[in-house]
Amino acid sequence: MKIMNMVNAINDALDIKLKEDESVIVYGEDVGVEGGVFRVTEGLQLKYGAERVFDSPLAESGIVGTAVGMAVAGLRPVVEMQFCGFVYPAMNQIISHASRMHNRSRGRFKTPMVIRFPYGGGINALEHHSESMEALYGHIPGVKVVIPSTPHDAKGLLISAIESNDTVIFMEPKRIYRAIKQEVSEEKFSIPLGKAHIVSQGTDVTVIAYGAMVREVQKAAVMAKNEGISVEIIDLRSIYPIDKETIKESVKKTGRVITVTESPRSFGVASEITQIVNEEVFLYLEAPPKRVTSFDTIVPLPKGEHHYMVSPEKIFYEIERTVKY
Amino acid sequence: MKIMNMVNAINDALDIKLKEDESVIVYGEDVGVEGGVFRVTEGLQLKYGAERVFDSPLAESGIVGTAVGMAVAGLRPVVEMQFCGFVYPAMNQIISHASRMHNRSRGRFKTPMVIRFPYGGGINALEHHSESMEALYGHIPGVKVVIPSTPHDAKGLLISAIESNDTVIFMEPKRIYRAIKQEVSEEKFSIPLGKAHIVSQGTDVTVIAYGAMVREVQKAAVMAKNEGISVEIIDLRSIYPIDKETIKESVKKTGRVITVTESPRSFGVASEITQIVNEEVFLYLEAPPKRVTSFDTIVPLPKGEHHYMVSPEKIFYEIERTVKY
Amino acid sequence: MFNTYNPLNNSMFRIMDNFGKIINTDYFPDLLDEEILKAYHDMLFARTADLMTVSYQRQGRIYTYPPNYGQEAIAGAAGKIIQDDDWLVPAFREMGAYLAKGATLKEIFLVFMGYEDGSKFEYAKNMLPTSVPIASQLLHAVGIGYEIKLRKKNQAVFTFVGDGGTSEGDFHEALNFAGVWKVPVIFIVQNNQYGISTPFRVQTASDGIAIKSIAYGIKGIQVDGNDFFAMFAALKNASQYAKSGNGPVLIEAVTYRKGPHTTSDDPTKYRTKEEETEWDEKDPLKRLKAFLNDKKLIDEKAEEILIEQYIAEIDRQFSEAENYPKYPLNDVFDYLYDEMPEDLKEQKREHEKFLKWKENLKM
Amino acid sequence: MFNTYNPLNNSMFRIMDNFGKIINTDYFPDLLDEEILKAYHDMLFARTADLMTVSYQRQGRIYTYPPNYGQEAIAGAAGKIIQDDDWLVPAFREMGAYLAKGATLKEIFLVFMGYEDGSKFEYAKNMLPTSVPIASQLLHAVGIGYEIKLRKKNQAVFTFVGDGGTSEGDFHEALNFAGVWKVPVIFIVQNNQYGISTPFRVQTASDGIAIKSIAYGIKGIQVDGNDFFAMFAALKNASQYAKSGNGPVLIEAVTYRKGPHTTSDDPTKYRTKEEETEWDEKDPLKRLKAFLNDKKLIDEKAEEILIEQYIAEIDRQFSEAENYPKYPLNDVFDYLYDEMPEDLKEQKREHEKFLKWKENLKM
Ligand SMILES: Cc1ncc(C[n+]2csc(CCOP(=O)(O)OP(=O)(O)O)c2C)c(N)n1
Ligand SMILES: Cc1ncc(C[n+]2csc(CCOP(=O)(O)OP(=O)(O)O)c2C)c(N)n1
Ligand SMILES: [Mg+2]
Ligand SMILES: [Mg+2]
Repeated sequence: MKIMNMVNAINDALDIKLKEDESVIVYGEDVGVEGGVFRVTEGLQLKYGAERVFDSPLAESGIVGTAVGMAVAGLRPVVEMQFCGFVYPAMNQIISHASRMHNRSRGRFKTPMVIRFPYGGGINALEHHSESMEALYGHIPGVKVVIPSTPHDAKGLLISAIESNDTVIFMEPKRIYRAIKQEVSEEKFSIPLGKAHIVSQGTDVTVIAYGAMVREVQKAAVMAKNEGISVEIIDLRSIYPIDKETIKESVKKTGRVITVTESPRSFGVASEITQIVNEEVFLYLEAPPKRVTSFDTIVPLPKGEHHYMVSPEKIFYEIERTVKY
Repeated sequence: MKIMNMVNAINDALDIKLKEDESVIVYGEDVGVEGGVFRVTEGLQLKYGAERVFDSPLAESGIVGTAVGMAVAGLRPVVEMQFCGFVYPAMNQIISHASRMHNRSRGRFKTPMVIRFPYGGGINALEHHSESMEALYGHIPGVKVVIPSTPHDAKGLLISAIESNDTVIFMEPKRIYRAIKQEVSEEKFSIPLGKAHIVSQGTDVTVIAYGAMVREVQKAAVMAKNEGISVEIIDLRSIYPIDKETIKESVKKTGRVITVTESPRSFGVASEITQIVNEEVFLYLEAPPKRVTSFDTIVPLPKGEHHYMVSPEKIFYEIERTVKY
Repeated sequence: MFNTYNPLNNSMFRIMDNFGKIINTDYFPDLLDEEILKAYHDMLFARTADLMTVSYQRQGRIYTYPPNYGQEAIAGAAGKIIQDDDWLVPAFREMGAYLAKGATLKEIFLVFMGYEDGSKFEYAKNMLPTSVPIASQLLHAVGIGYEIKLRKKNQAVFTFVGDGGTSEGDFHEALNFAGVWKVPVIFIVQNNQYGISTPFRVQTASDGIAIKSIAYGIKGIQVDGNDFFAMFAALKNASQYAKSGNGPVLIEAVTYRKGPHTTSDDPTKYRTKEEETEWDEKDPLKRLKAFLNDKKLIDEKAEEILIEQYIAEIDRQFSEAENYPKYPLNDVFDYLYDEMPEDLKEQKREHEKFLKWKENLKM
Repeated sequence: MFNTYNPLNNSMFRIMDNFGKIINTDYFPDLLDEEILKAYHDMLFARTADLMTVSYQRQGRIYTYPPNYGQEAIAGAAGKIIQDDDWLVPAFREMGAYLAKGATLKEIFLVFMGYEDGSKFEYAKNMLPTSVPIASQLLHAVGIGYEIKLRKKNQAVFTFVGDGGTSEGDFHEALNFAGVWKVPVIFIVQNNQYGISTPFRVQTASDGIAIKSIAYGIKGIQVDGNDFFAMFAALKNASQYAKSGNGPVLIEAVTYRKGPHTTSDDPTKYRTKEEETEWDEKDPLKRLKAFLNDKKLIDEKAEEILIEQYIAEIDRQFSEAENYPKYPLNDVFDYLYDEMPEDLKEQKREHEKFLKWKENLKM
C-alpha cells in the first residue's frame, strides 16, 4: 500500500498496463516530455520510450481518429484530451467511429481504447476547462463512460477501462486530482465497469453522485446526520452502463432519492436516474426523486463559479426537503 | 392557403425571410445549385443570387464556424447540415462558440443563426443518416432546439428561429418531409419557440412527442380510443426551452404520462420529462411516467430498422399498461 | 518519381494518352501482357457490376448506391498494388479495390440492401468497412500506419477519399499526423471533379490536390486517374516509398464521375452535356482497351463471352444476397459492445415481451 | 511582395538584422521617426504590462496568464496596421493588438481575475473576445470576412493563431474557405516554436507554416516576427492586398516565446538554456531599440521615466480591476440568451430561495 492522490493512481494504472502489455500506447497533447499539463503521465515516456508514450500534434480529432485506427490494428491506445472543453473537435470520431466500428463491422474490428480527460469545476480555470458533460457521452450508443471519485477507484477503474475491448470515455474529476489522498495497493487490481459503489449505508434517503460530487455529498451527509437523517450514498462510478440494480435496491429501502451532479441541469444524468426509479420502483417512492445540479448555464469564470458549483449546503437543503416531503 | 408538405413549408419560410431581410444568408453543402439533397432550398439561389444562397466546401465545422462569424458581423445565416449524422464535425463550433459567444461577450455579440438538418429514421437511409440526437443539443447551455411535426409548424417555427437572436438548432424529421401535406398560409406567420402544442385533448393519459413521432402517437391514440382510452397528445415543438407549464397542466389532469421518442433510450428527452413531472406534479401521478423510445443501439441499416423504430402498436402497448397500472 | 512529378511543376503524371498510345516509356510498368489483360478484365468486371448494381437499384431491389462508373482505373490499379498484408481503408467509391482485396459482391450488395452483415467483409484481409462520414477514415489509416511502424511490419495502408473530402478538417489532420509520424500510408484522392453537385472549384482555391502535400512535408503527385498505367506506376512507387520507411504519399487521381453521385442524384442539374462528352474521350476502359487492341490482345468475341459470364456471376451473387436470411432482432443488439451490458439485454427482453403481446393482438 | 517572398523560395522576409541594421531597404516602411519611436514605446508598454501581469499572478492576484514576452513586435506591428473599422479576431497571446484596438488593461485583467465582464471589451471596436479553443476563431474571422465582402465594405479581418493551432482541422477549413470565398482576412500565425511543451517539429513535417498557403491557393509569407519593420511591411501589404479584393493572406511570424506557456508552465522541462540564449539575441525590443539608438532617438533617461509612468498606469488599471464589484448571481444567467427562458428564471429563483435558507442556517 502507498499513499496516492488521483494523479498518482492514474499514473500507476498506466504504468502497470504499459509494463505488462506492449500493445498499450499513451499519447496526446503534451503527455510525453512534459507528462501532461496535470502531470498525470509524468515519467512514463522515460520508462517506456517515445514510441509508446508521446506528444501528438495539437488536434483532438486527429488524436481520437488515429486511436481508432491503432485499436483496430491491435493496439490499446489510451489518449488524453487536455481538458473536457477540448473534446468536442473529436466528437465526430467518437460518435461515428469509436462507438460504432465494432457494430459496423459486426464484431470483426474492436476498438479497445480509452479517451481520458480532466473535467469539472472548482479549480479556478478559465472558460472551456470546467464543464461536466458526461450526459452527452452517456447518450452515445456504443461507448462506456466511467468516472472515479477516489484514487483507489481511479486506478482500478482505469485498469478495467484499458482492458475493456470497448471504447471507454474516462472522465477525471480534476478538482480532486490532488485533494484526496488515500492508501492504494501498488499491485495490479481492477474494479468492474458498470457497477456502482455504496459509499455509506443509510435508511432515510439515497443520494447518488459520482466524481468530485461524492465528497460534497459526504459532507452533506454529515450535516444530515446531525439532524438525525440517515443518508445512503451511492457512487455511480459508471455513467454507462448504469447500475440499475444498486439504485433500485437502495431506493426500495429508502423510498427517497436525490441525484447530485455538477453538470447542466436539463437532460442530465439526474433525469435518467429519476426515470429509472420511476420505471423500476415507483410504488416505493415516498417523495419525488430530486436533483441537485448546476444550472443550465455555461460554467462561469472563477469569480462566479461559487454560484454555479453545487455545495454541501445545497445538497443538505434538498435532503432535508426530500425527507420532510 | 396552399397545400404544402414540410419541404415546401421550409422552403417557403426561407423564401419569406430571404425576401424581407437582406441579412439572411443560406448556405451549406449542395444547397445552392442543386437546392439541397432533399430539395429544401430549391429555387432560392436563382431568386436571391449566389452571394446569399450558395454551396459551401464540404466541411461542417467550417460551415458553422463561419456562420458564427457572419452572425457576429450582423448577418443571419441559416446553414444546412446535410444529415443529422454529419453535424458532429461541427460540435466544437456549436458548443464552444455558437452557444457561448453571447455569454462570453456579455451580450455584446449575438449569434442569430439557425443550424438546420434532417434527422431521424424511417427512410431506409444508410448508416449515419438516421439518428435522433436532440438530447445532445438540449443539454448544451446557450442554444435552442426546435423540432416541427407538421408543414404548418415547420414554417412558423423556422420563421421564429430565423428571427431569434440566439442560435437555434432546427431539426427536421425527414421521414415526414413529404409524407404529410396540409394547408399552410402563404403569408408570413410565426410560432413562438419554447411553447408546446396540445394536438388533441384527452383525460386518461398524456402522451408527449415531437417530430415524426407525433403522427405515430396519433395512430396509437386511435387504437386507444377503440379501447375506450382518452389520450391527450402534446407536441413539444421545442426541446429547449422545454414547455414545463403545458406538461404540468396536462399531467395534473391525466395523472399519467408517456414520452415517445425515436432516440436512444438512456439520457434522452423522455427522462427529462419524467424528471419534470416528478418535480412539479408528483402527487398527481397515478402511474410511473414511462418512455417509449428506440434502443440504446445504433440505428440499424434499413433491413433492421423496423426493429428499432417506435411503432404505434408499441405506443399503444405502453398506453394500455400505463392506464391499467 | 515524386521529385520529377512534383505537383509544383504543374505536371500531371501520364503514361498513356487518350488513344491508348504510350507517351511516357520511362515509367511504363513492368507488366506481362496477360497481366495487363487481366487488369483490363478486372476493370471490366467492376464496371459491369457497377452498371448492374445501378439497374438493381432502379428496379427497387437495393437502396441508394454510389456508382464508380468512369473511375475504374484508380481502384483497378490499386487492386493490383495492394498486397494481402496491406491495409485498405476505403471511402465508398472504389469497388474494384474492395473486390481485389477479397470483398465479395454479395457482401457489397448486402450493405446496399440494408444489412450490416455485408460490412464484415470476412474474406478481405485487413480491410475496414465503408466509412460514410467523409474524410474521417483517413485518420484510421494513419493510426493503422502507426501500428505498422511501431511493430516494424512490412505493410502499407491505402486509403481513399474524394475531392470534396479534402475540405474536411480530418483530411488536414490525417495528412499532418502522417507527415509527422512518417507512417506508411498512401492517400488516394479520387478527384472526380464533383462532391455531389458541388464542383471542385468550390471546394478549394488551390491548384489541384496533389499540391497540398507541401503543407504536410510529404510527397505528392498528380496522376491521370483514367490512365491505368500511370495509376499503377504511381501506386507502385508510392508503396515502395512508404514501405521503405520514407513516410506517406498523397496521390491525386484526376478522374470524372461519369454517373450520378448516387442513384438518387440527377447530374443534369449541375453539369453540361459537353463536359460529359469531353470526359467520355478519356474513359479509362476505352483507353486501356485501345492499348490492348494495338497489341492485338483484344478478342471481341471472347470479351462478349466474358461479359456474359460476369453478368451471370454478378446475378448469382445478387440473388444470394437477395436470399439472405431476415434481419433478426438480435443483430440490433449483439455488436454494440464486446460484452452486452445488462441494460441492453433488458431492452431486448422488454421488446420481445412487446412482440409477444403484439402477436396476440393480431390473433 | 508576396511573389518575391514566396515561402517556396525558403526566404524569410526581414528588414532589420539582429543588431538593428537595415538589411532590406526596398521594403523599409514609410514611417516617421516619431512613429517608430511610438511603436517602440507601445511595445515597451506591452512588455511592461506583460511582466507585471506575470508578477501579479505570482502574487496570487490573478489566475493563469499566457505571457507575450518576446513576441511583442508582431502584435505591435499589427496594432499599427489594424484600423478602427477593421476586425480583430484574437487568439490569446497578442496583448499589444488588444491594446491598440482599444481594449483596456483593466478589462484584460478582469478576464484573468475570473470575470466575464472583461471580455466585453466595450471600447474596442470590432474586436471579438479571446478564444480559448485553439484555432476555432479562424473560422469566425472568415465569416466576418464574408460579411465585409458581401456588403462591399472597406475592411479587413486580422486573426491570430499559434504554431500549434495550425494542426487543428479548423485551421485548414478556415484557410480553405477563405481561399474559395476570397475574403479579406489576414491570418497571422505566431510561430513561437512551441505549443505548450510541444516543439514545432512535432506539429508538422512541413517546412514552416507560410508554405501551407499553397494548399489553399492563397498568398503566404514567412516573416521575421521579431523584426518590427518586417512585420509592419508585411501586414501593411497584406492589408492592402486583402482590401483590394484579392483575397486572404497567411503571414507566418517566426518568433519565440521567451516566457512560459502560462504562469503554470515550467519551460526548463522541455527546452535548453542555449536555445533560450540564442533567441535572446533576436529579442524584438532589443533590436528596435538598437535601430533607434543608431538614429540617436533613444533617451535612456526619458525611457526610465516612461517605464515608471507605465508601471503606475498598469498598477492603476490593475487596482481598478481588483476593486471590481463582486460577481452577482444574475451574471451567471443574464447573458445566455437574448431573452431569458422561463426555466432559467426559475432555476435562478430556486437558487435564491436556497440562499435565503442558507442565510438562516447560519444564524
Ligand atoms: C461529414 C460528412 N458530410 C456530408 C456527407 C454527405 N455526403 C456524402 S457524399 C458527399 C460528397 C462527397 O464528395 P467527394 O469527397 O468528392 O467524393 P465523391 O462522392 O465525389 O466520390 C457528401 C457531401 C457525408 N457523408 N459526411
Ligand atoms: C482545442 C484545444 N485543444 C487544446 C487546448 C489546450 N491548449 C491551450 S494553449 C495550447 C498550446 C497552443 O500552442 P500554439 O497554438 O503554438 O500557441 P501558443 O500557446 O504557443 O501561443 C494548448 C494545447 C486548447 N486551448 N484548445
Ligand atoms: Mg468527388
Ligand atoms: Mg506556439
